[in-house]
Amino acid sequence: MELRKEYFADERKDDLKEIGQPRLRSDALGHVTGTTTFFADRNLPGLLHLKMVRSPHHHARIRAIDLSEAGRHPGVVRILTADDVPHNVYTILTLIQVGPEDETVLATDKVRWKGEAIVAILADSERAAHEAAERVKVDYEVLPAVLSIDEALAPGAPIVNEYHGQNYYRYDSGESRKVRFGDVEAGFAGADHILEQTYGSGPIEHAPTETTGCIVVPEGSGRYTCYTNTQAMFFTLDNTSIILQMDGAKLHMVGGTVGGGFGGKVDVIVEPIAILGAKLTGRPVSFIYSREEEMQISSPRAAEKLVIKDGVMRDGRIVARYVKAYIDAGAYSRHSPYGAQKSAAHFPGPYTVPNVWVDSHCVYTNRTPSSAMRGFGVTIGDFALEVQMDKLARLVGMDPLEFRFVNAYRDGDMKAHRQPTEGAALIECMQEAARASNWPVSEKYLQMSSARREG
Amino acid sequence: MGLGLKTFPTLAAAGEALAASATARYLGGGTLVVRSANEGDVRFDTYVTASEQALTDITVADGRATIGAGVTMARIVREPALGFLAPVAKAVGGAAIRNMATVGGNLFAPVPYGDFAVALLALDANLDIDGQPVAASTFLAGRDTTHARALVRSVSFALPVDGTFKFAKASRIRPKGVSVVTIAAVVEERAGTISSARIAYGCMADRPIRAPAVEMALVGKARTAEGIAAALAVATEGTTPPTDAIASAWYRSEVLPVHLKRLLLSA
Amino acid sequence: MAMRQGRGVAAVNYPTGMNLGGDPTQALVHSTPTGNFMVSLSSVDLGQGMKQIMAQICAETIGVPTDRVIVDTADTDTGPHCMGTFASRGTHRAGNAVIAAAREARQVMLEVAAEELEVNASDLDTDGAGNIHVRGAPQRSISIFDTALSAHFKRGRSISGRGMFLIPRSYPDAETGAMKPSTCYAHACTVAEVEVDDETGEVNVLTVKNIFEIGRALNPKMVEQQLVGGSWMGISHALYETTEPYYPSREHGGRDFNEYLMPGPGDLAQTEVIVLERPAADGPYGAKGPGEMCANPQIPAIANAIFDAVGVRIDTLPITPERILRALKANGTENAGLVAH
Amino acid sequence: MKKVPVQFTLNGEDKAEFVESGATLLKALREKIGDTSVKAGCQQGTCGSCAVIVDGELRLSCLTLAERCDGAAIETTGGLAHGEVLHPLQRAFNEGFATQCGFCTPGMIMAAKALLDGNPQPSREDVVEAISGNICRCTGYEPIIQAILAAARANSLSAA
Repeated sequence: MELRKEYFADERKDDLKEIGQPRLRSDALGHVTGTTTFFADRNLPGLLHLKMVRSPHHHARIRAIDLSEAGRHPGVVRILTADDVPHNVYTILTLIQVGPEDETVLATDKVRWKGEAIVAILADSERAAHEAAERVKVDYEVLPAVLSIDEALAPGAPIVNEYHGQNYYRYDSGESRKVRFGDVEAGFAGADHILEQTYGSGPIEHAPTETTGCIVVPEGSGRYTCYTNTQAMFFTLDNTSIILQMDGAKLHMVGGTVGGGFGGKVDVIVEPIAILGAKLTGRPVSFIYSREEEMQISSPRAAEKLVIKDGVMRDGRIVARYVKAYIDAGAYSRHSPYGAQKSAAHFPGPYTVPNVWVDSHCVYTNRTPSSAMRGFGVTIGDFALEVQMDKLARLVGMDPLEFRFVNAYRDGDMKAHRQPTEGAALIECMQEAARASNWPVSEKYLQMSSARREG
Repeated sequence: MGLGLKTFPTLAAAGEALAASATARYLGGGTLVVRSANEGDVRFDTYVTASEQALTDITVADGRATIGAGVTMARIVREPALGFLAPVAKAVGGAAIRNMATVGGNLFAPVPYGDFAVALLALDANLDIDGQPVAASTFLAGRDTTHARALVRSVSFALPVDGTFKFAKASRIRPKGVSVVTIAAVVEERAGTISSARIAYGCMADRPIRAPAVEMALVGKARTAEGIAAALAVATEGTTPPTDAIASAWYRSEVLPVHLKRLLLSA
Repeated sequence: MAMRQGRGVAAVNYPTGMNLGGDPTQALVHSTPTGNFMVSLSSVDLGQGMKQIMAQICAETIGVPTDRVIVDTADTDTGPHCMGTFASRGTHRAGNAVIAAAREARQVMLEVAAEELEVNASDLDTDGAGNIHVRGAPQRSISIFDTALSAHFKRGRSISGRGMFLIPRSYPDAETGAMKPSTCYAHACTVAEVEVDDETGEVNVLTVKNIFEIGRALNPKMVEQQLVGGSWMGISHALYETTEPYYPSREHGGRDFNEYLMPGPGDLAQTEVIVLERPAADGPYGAKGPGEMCANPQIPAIANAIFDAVGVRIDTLPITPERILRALKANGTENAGLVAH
Repeated sequence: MKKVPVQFTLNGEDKAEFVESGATLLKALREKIGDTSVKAGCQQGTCGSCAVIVDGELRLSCLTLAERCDGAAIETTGGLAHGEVLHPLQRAFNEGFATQCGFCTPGMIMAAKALLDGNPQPSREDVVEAISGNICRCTGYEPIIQAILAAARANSLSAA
């Protein structure tokens, strides 16, 4: 890695003693000696193993659940159902007033995605839990499923999630988070070229080497210590407190050393049910996702569909940008309404465009609920935007890098969401990229500055 | 109920134990069956294994090689007399898996695994099952039915003439990746033309298969771009490639002739 | 067969912190009797090195070496609230909270030292090596060790501080979308070179040159870790990753690390990382959040490079060999085309 | 559940335990003996986080039955350092910033040790091959490859 100190040198004092120093990581010694304690690195006498029975269907009504055989199976200590969960219908962003509550901790009358949790087996051994899970009998009435954004938004589509009443999240702004800036139709009318393209992506998994999980210990004090690899300690504590209707003072979350997160460990999924198990059995409980659960059950990055329509002038200026973004939330909200909103704020990218229209939709389908991942709300949008930029450059016959210089945002430029640009550095990154890759760029672009416009 | 391990001194005794219990599974290197147990497969409760010496023997004599079913991929890589098979064994898993995965297990490995079995098929290997020779092709055809619970003691094959054995595995990930397509070939040439050819594919059906149309089309031709053209044209004949997480059936069919061409024309 | 080469570029920005703010983090700092400093947090280290960076930030602010700072984090019984580690917020939000707490603790420390040295606290400075001295008169000094002992056992002072950082929540206007999503943005530009096998659609990423502007590299080696790892993940997203290869079909989803594809150690591009620093006005020592942004620009840069190499546009992620081959077989018309009208 | 006695050496120390028949070496090490340097990343044989060295060979403890290790010599990253003196690989991973979350690190170091034990001066290609069964999601592998090469160089210096 190379630090190029000559850029923005006048905005920075480089006289710090600890900051800027390449100190060894204090935690690395534990990592290389295998002594770092991850949540699962503890042995507890009497530990129970929690195994979830999951839906084999994308969408089905549950007619009946028969636990009689599973309950009698040797080694089974308790089976948890929705009836055991005090506040079974929840949503994770309740704490920041994003509703409605739309997801069941354990399914009641319906399952809305293949893999949805129905009952939790607590057993003395993993083997016994697996054996008992095979003996749970669920009677399903399979319902028509909606598996894509287009299917979900088609007229007459089956409703995925009744708590929403329609297959998209309803913002205060309506069916999408909107950004309206300038007059996009006038922009298109005056443009030399118009280019409309559609982009897409499949769901992506965080795939941390350590799977999501927790170990809960009921303490003599009546409290519950939960060793967890959550990315957000109090978020987990507070949501657990709501779901279990348990005073937060009874909960003690211990974590902070996580085997990779990438956004995959911000959903509060394993802790509430494991703590409930510990409460109802009085024994320590371990609920750790198998690798297959991590890959297919834990929330992925959402699949997205983006339609971008741009008006561009012969000289390379983008004069209008219209974006319709669709985030495939799967069956439940989790963090997706937030992600779609973040996506709306991100457009039109790091470029100054006078006329912008954005509609960002959070769409429900009968799929694994998606949620946060590294680059949440932005990664797929950036892919679409930057491929679009390349196409636009070729459309007007410009070099793709020079085309970006023409449109790059600078300090003081008004963004589409009506905040003035501050601290921009896109131009300098591109200047350095041109230098590092021997990409020929006209001198006038190399003289540009993010801090001020020429002339 | 839990799991248990029973170790027997001979394969025959292990076979009796397996025959006596529908919930017993033979344990070779563990890469398939222990994984199943870890993942919650409760259809079996007993591992059965045998410590018979022949399972780990390698004999190379009189132009023939016999490899015990318990021989690991790593042993094959290290065995000087089987140098031509080293690239095949190295194509299986990473370093740790190669120290565990066995020749016998590979014969049972479901698609997209089982690269070594592809080579055995091209080598026209015979399997020792209960002391009876069974052609690899026969075994593979009956792998899910007549031979589903077969215990393989060893595999044996005639050593190919130097330079006639070729192997290629296309995968998405390097150096350790699961197969898109795997091709093994034994191609003999005489006076500039192909005198005999045995071609086997992995991942072009639900188990390793031979490519008889290709073999026929190669005999009598030169091993040149023009010479193999007719064979490439029938490369996918008789194949029913799977679609899985690695590649679609369409993609496998499209790239098979490309990889076959590259393999056949390689030095 | 032909291996065809191409080059592509992409430039991006990325907001630091939770979208629309409203995401507080607190920190507490106190000294031990012998002048070591404890930072209490509930922020989570996912592997990015939060504990080390908070120690360096606290050390810089107090004026001690980093190895005299201990970070105790992610125990809800002892650490004050943090919204969590996500949205590139850890360093920015928790770092600011630690600075605020450390400043308060430093002030008490200087007051105690001032009483011992019989000077005004405002005339004192730290040397970063464990001592406090009168500014301009380094011989008039007291060690932080002695200062802490004095605070504890003689003067009855708690060398401690409380820090809180909150960017007030912004509520988007329903009609216009006027809002304040973030207070600072990191930037990046990536140039990627690829080689495409036009018979199989396979792509080798030959080089990626990444330029990242991240406000301030608080620990350059740790920044490098994040950026190099992120660049790899960007390549992985571009060409390999999905839980559902045939989306929207739910069939054939990967269940393990053999089926869920990511580049292996034999697939690595020659990777260059260059860092620029334009300090953020509200960043801890100017830092912005680099952790997410660093995995984004490679994706479109590679997509653009593939077009440059073989003339097909793949507008759906991941850009698999199959998608490229299908486009090549359709003579480059799949997805493509510049639909000018 | 039937328990069987198992005896082996772990990092040179004698261990004797009763384990459940059919239990994996991973479970025996972590739950019976308390060596939690061995990580359960997948229990499928696809991530390498549980890699240990058994009688000189790298193995996945998640797919190895404990009772088949009777009499074996087992090495784990947990026993690699001598007091405060780190193994050259541990030093190289630490100083080379080759760990981030640290979860893959013990298995990665075992894979590297198995390589260097048999091939003290590996090429980059040898290193890539040796760690190819070990997944790291944080680093992008390059720092790990560099650390292993650095450890090999340090070994050759100390041997000289």
